[in-house]
Amino acid sequence: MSLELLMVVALGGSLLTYVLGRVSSRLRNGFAVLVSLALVAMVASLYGKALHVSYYEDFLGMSLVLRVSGLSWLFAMTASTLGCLSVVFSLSYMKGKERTSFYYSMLLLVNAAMLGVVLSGDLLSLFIFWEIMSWSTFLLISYNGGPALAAGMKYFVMSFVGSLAMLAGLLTVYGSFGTLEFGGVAAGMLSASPGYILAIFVLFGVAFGTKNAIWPFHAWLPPAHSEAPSPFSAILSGILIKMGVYGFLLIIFVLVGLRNFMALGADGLPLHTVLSIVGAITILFPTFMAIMQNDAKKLLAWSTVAQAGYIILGISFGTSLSVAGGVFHFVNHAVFKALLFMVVGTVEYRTKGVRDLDSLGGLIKKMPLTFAVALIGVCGLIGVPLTNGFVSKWLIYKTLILERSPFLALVALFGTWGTILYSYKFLHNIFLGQLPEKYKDLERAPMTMRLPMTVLSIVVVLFGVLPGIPLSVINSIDTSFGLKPLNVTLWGLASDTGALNTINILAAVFAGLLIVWLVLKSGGRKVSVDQADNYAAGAAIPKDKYQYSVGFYAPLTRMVAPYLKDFMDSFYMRLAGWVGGLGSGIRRIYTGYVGDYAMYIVLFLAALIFVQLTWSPW
Amino acid sequence: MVSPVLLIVIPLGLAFCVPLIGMVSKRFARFVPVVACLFNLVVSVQLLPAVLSKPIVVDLGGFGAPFSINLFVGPVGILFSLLIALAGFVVSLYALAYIDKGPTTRYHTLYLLLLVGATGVVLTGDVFNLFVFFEILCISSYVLVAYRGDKDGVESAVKYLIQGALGSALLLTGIGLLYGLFGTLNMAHIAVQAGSADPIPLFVAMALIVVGLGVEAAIFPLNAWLPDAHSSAPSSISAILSGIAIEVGLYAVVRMVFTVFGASSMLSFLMFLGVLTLLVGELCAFAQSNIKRMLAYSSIGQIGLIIFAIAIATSGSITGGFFQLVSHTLSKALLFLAAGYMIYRSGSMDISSLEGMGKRMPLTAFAFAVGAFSLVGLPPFAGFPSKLLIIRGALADGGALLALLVGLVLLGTVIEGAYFFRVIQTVFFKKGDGETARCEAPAIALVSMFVLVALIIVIGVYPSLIIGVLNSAASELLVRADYIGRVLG
Amino acid sequence: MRILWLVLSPLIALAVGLFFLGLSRRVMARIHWRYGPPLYQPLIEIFRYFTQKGSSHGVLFGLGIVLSLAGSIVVILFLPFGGICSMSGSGGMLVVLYMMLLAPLGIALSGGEAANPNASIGISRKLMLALGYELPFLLIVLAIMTHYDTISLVDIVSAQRETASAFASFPLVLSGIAYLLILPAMLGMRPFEVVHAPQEISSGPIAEYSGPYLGLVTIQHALTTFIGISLFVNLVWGGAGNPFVFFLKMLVVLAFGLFVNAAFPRLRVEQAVRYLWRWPTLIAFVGLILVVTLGR
Amino acid sequence: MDRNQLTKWFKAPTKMAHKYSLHAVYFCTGCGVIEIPPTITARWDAERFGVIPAATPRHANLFLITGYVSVKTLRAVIRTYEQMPEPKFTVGFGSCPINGGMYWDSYNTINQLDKYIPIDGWIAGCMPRPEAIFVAVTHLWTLIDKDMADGYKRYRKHYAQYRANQEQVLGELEWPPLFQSEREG
Repeated sequence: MSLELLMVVALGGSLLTYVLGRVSSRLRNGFAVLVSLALVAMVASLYGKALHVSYYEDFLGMSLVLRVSGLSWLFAMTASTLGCLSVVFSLSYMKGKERTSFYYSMLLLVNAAMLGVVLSGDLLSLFIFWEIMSWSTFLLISYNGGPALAAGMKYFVMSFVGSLAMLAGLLTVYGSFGTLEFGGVAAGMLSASPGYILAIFVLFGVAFGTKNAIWPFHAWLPPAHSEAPSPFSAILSGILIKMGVYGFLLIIFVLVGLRNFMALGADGLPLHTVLSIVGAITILFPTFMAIMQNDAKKLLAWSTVAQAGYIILGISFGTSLSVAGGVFHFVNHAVFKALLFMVVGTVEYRTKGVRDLDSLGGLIKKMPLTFAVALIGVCGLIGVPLTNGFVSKWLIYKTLILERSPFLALVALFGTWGTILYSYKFLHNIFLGQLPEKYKDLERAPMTMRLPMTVLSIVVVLFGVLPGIPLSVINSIDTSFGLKPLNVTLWGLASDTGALNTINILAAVFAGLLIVWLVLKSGGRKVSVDQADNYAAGAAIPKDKYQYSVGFYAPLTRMVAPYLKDFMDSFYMRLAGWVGGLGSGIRRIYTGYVGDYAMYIVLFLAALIFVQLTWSPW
Repeated sequence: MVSPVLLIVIPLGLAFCVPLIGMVSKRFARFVPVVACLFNLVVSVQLLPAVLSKPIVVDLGGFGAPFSINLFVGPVGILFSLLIALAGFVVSLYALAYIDKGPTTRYHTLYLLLLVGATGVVLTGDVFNLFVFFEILCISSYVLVAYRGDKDGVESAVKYLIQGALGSALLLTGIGLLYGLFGTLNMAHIAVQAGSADPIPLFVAMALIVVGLGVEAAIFPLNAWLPDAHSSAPSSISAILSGIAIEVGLYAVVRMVFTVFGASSMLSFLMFLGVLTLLVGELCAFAQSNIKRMLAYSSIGQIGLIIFAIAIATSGSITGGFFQLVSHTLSKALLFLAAGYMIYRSGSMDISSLEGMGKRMPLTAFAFAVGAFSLVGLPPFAGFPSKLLIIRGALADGGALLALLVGLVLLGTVIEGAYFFRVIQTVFFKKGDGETARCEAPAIALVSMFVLVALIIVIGVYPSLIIGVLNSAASELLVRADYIGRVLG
Repeated sequence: MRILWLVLSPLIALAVGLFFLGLSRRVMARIHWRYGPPLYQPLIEIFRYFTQKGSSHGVLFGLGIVLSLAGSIVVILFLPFGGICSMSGSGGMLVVLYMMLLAPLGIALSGGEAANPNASIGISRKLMLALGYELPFLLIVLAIMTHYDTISLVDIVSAQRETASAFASFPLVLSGIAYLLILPAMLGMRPFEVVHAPQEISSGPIAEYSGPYLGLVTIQHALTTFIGISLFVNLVWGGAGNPFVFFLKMLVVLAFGLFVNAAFPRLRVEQAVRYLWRWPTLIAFVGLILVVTLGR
Repeated sequence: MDRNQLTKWFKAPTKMAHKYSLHAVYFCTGCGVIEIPPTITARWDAERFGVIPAATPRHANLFLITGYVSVKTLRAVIRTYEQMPEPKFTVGFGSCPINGGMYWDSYNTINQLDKYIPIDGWIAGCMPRPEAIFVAVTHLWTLIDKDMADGYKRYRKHYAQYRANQEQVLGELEWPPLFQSEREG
């Protein structure tokens, strides 16, 4: 399977989808699903291969290369799978919306660009695909209009700043080493000075950090994720922002090299420590922000930021355990967060666009399967044992404790408790509690929505019970980075200080469940009662007024909110305001009086001559 | 081989034929510019290989240089004449549909004259000849700006006229000074003697000429005419003004500074001026709510970028500058053309009135988006390789000052991205409550736009198509002795 | 032998937990100058609940309790009980921390399904309170894990038994004190009884439980009490060599909790969280810093 | 616990469990509220007998209606009663629930509570003293032993009649009938 063919299928599929959409929407839908499935199959067939193809010999003197390695395979697989599921999910979600051909074609383009990013073998093609990914993402975020416009704008500007920083970085690298291929750059970096490496790292770090929405660059993410169409939010949160993680892995382990990276600032404040502190802030602050949210998608968006913090925390330690944890958490987050966004999408689809946590409730009665997968997703997000999130978080915590960073471990563990708070709010306010009258006749989710969600929830449980499957892939990535391989078993990890064995947990939990279930079954008769048959001090409860969801964590909000200011966001907004103000200020130069204009010309000339006559600088 | 003189003579002749043909049939007269531009395009393409291997010098009147007026068709000249012919051709196609009211014959005459002037400026090797062609260019553009005859148009045309005239006066004074100093008007001949001249009068002459040309080249702070003129001209003329006229002015400045005066000490000043122009242009554009003014200010910014790139004066950066020039011409012409019909349909130049145009005129809106993407420098459009080259050229030096300037340039790019994407959002995604009926631009206008779209994408994906021309253009500018040697023999 | 303990330890925990429930009612009665119910009163009640007809609010209503109780049982398997630990070496303290989530989560899911606002209010308070005590608790646990350099609970206990219990060793004594300060919150006793608050929100999360469901919830309460106290004994009081000593230590801890319970009125949830994030957190924080700095 | 008790535990554990864990819902309509606190606190300490107040009817098996029952509170009384899990026992406390007492001719008090919900025992008096509650509890024990505290069974059996009586006073009820759609099992 050649990489060029893969990219041609990916990019051409996107284009052809649009063309077919002009012909027939049915044909287009089928084709889109087909293309995305084909991509999954093609990427899957690349497993374990190491290819290296130069597909464009001379782009302004630089050659563009595609390659596949263990790391890029994992990212490509995740991207193509999520892309495929998201396309399938869109089939019903986008039904009846306008400009669907555009939507599908952009969705596939984003997918293709992500594949391009992870399969790039040199920094320039990485950048090209990165930019294509950025603008196509922008178009999809803005797709809904209204508040999505501001969100899209914020995304674009921030991501553009990032990618321009990356451009500057990669051209500096080109200037010094004369090549942009990973191998060549890595070879050059071996002998580079620490200051140089730091500068390059910062330039690239801004790009990757912005995409990954780690703390000081997180401001674009919450509005963008909440305003994008839900199937795309799934991709956005699941895989697209993880391109930043890919970038960090790439620069730390492939380009700069772990030893160089760990040595940066080792005498003062080590860079990896800075990165882990940034990761910790990224966990803590957004977690509390998520607790405060009343919009389901915004809540998930903030949660995405917080989870990105775990991944960065894992990567920044650079041990085999922590990197495995970080990478595994990326995979897991992609799975369960995509699942949760799809859940919101389903709810939105059935309730005609309602995602306000204050006005939903009780949907478990109408959409039991959606609730079940949401529960599994939330369990994964929290990291309940036997779901995938547990294993990856366990790896990260264990690293933190073994590396004697109890304060970071504290943040990580405490963040998990925050996660419980907002996840429960998410579940409760949508699915539990009283079903409002207006949703009495809600239908359950359509087949094309249930299918991808079910697949994802199965993956959540599968990776939680048999973490050995993904961990063996991740272990090979670890070894390719030159890290010590982990002792992976199918059921977890065998190691000296505190091993992990999911089979024991599984058996124990199942036995416990079974016993309790039997006890419950044996104990007396039970009647099912209506939700209105509720103790309300003897009163028959009023319909629609007996749901406790508004201000679910009001006391905590009252306590924490005064200290919880997203000052980075307000800083960016103020900055944008300043630029606008500066623009209007400068515009006053053009007064509209032609006399002034003539004066400018003459004055400029006079100044030139005066300066030359006085100081003769030229 | 065809003579490069034809590039000027044929369109000039045709320009004066237009009124004659117009007497017979106005419909027929419309096609004259198309034919003329097509002719120029063909001739330029034919000349291209020969020019690349060896620049062509044509002495008029049979005397050798420096005594005759000569044309110097080097890589730079052929690049510009190709661009002018191409943009002229596309815009004249567009004008077939767009210019349907008013004194159309006069429009076409003036339009051709403008192109003749532009071609003349870029091909001539004589300073005074340059001035003459420059005046042809300027005067026809003054008139064309006022083509609509409305208050706005006339007012800005008059402003443009006053500033342009001032610039021309300065230019002429400068040329006079040069003649006084050297007793010759041949560029190469002046260049030979420039090194040994008295520095102060030489500088004054240079300052006069650069400022005079700088008015047309829209260098900050000499560019005050531009937003008015570009925004109140008919869109086809705006496209030509933005895509061709100011580039030609820029060419003249660059030619003077690099070849004639060899003033390498001025370059760092020009670099700063370029960045300043860029930032001012982008910031003003950011604060605009009128789409054509926004595009006009964006042209200022782009000119600043090109000046910055060329003033770095390394082969890579000049190549980048020329590349940017090409991509700017294509993209900005496309933007004005697309915006022209969107404005025509919505009846207002306000950005907010373009709501829902993505649905009403999908193809035009698509063309607009391609232009904007390219101008912002996103792959895979033509603006990307050019920006890449510029920044690569600037960073290759490795100086901290240049790195800082690159930072400012990138900042300008971010601002540019912000306002272009705001328009794209308005066009495609803002839910307008007005009309929703389809009202696509006429087929011929669409053809012209899509020629540009295709060029932008092809150049963006295969930059090597034009990189050869650009490289030799860069070396023409850098190697001054070569130019002198070619002309003086 | 291990299988036997696997079966036995939840039963022992249940017996001990129920005994503690009865005892605490009795002790509270005596503090109130009352005679009080018999010690086996909780047993009678649980039996009665199981004979009553429960009303279910949906599948999750039952499933949540089952999940919660199963979680508690699994945690008990992971906790050493005076030298007995059925499941050591399957992930250590981190798994315990995580499995302890299941109990409140299960109750929360099931209570949410009950669609009673009182239940929802109670759950929201429970989660906020948990966020409150979890911060000092994590500080304490991390201090202990860092000090003994292991994440295995069995190792922590044996390390304490080899040297001295955390209470008696210098930097960890601060963690011990902090743990003592948050213990009532973890056990859900007054002044941190805001979750159930029978007079205010009709016993909160469990407002809608009846019959067997209520029975399971009571068992769950017993097990939670057991877990909370035994975790304390294991983490900072050095566990014990045999179950009997362990039981005695637990009794002492319970008595402490009961006295606090009898002496204080109920705090509002903000007040509780504010308290928990102030003194216990500060002490635990200082403890952790000392452990980290002195440990090197 | 004497030997007699122990055999009873073996013979009828369910009954014994119900007897010794009477968790009570107090429905204090107006009077009677004063008598409850001494009953459950140090003075009389009802917890000795396993009688404690329950927070919600879902937890309870004893329903204590103290004082007069106005039409408005009747609605709540019925609602509460229906929400208690079976088996459940009711005790009317004071003379008003029995026959209206001093409010017998009031326009908005009901005279006979057992027309609307089944009552297993009465405590007469206006107001009875707390000791009377203990007397009632011991009587209830006897009734439970003899299977005579079967109010909940009567309610099920004659539900149509009870419902009719309720609707006669209260008009249309907001909640659906308790026993129509119920599946036994």
